[in-house]
Amino acid sequence: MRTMKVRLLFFAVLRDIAGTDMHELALSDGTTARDVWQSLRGQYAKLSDYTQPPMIAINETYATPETVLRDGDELAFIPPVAGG
Amino acid sequence: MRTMKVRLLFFAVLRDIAGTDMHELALSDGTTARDVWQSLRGQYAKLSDYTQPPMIAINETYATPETVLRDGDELAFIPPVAGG
Amino acid sequence: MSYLTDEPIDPHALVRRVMRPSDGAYVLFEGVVRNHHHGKAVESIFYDAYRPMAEKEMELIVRDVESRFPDVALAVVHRLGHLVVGDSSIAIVACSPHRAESFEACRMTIDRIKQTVPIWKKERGPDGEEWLGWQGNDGQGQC
Amino acid sequence: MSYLTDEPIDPHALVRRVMRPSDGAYVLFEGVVRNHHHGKAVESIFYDAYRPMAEKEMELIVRDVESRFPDVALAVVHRLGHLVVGDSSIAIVACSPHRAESFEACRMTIDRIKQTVPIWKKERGPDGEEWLGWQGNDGQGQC
Repeated sequence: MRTMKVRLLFFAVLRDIAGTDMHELALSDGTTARDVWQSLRGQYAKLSDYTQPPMIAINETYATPETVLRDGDELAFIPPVAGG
Repeated sequence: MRTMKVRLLFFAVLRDIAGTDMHELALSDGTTARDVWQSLRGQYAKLSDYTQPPMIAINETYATPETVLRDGDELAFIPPVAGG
Repeated sequence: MSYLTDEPIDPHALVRRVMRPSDGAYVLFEGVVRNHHHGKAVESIFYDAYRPMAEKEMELIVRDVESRFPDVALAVVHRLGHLVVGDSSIAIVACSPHRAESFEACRMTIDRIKQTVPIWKKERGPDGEEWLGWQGNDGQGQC
Repeated sequence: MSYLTDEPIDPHALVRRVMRPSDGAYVLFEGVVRNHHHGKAVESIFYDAYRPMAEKEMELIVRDVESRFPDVALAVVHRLGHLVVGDSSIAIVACSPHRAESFEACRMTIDRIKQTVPIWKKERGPDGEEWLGWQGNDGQGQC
């Protein structure tokens, strides 16, 4: 199975939880955004209760959790927005 | 029959038509705002078609055409307003 | 708070006068002399008023709108005299802790000012000049 | 027209950028840091953003609202970083020949920006600091 590289960006509360603003992920083909969220829940105790991911952006555009990632994608989980 | 003094103010198009911004009127008791309008229609040809008076203010407050004037009142006919 | 002026309007001074530390939003409306009206070119507008009555009517409106929106503070200034295209004739500021009330109060205030405050305008353009609202005009004075 | 800034907002520069001689009205909305939120005292707010996406989303909203109100021109600026009580976080100007469209377009724009633009705020007060919208917070970020 081939692997691909995906940049995972962290913002706001997620950056505080992750302690970083970016992970470089090496993922196997067919990985979805939801799969990445599930892996984060295992990695960070503060996320373990969040069975559903927040909003998702792939390459700066909103996407669904089931979107299959592609090599070179930029992925971000978007906590509830509070602009304005 | 007693007479009373009423100040009649002209604004905007009515000031242009009357050529003045004020008349001092000597009116008989019982005269209404509508009566004053009817007299203006006789006085100024440009008003003769206006059988109904515009809005009326007595002492800086809106009033009805049937209001009976009192000595010392300040009367104004208010052309359609266009503030803002 | 409301008043008439013969000077250019400084909307930011108005905002500063009315904002409180508890306010999270303000809405500022300005009416501006535009270069057209009902298809005719406009160069300038002369604003006339029955001044003491206009001040009373504006203040009645401000107090009534504030009573309908208790969290809102309002400030209104209307300019009179000769204005040219681009000049502001009126500024209304509504501020409140949350934005919805500011939008609603600001809009209600301008709508009501246009209905009852004794202010008039004479538009001047290449075709001459005319008092709005008289003799077949639309009487709306919309801006 | 829309952009992000790290500097204080000059709403009048924004108005001047967007107004046209045919416009008879503008509506300016500013969101301001207020001293309370859901009963808690607030001293300052840190605004964070996914900057390139926030810029894209803001511009999508601006273009969509302008397409719904063809007579309206819009300008939006959102400030990021540390803001204290009284500072403006966002300014939206809508201008149009007639006022109704400006009110509606301005309000639609702020409502939609609050729904989808990836900007976040961390409120700081005497009780500590907190990202809005996470862990039982209201997620509204209302202003």
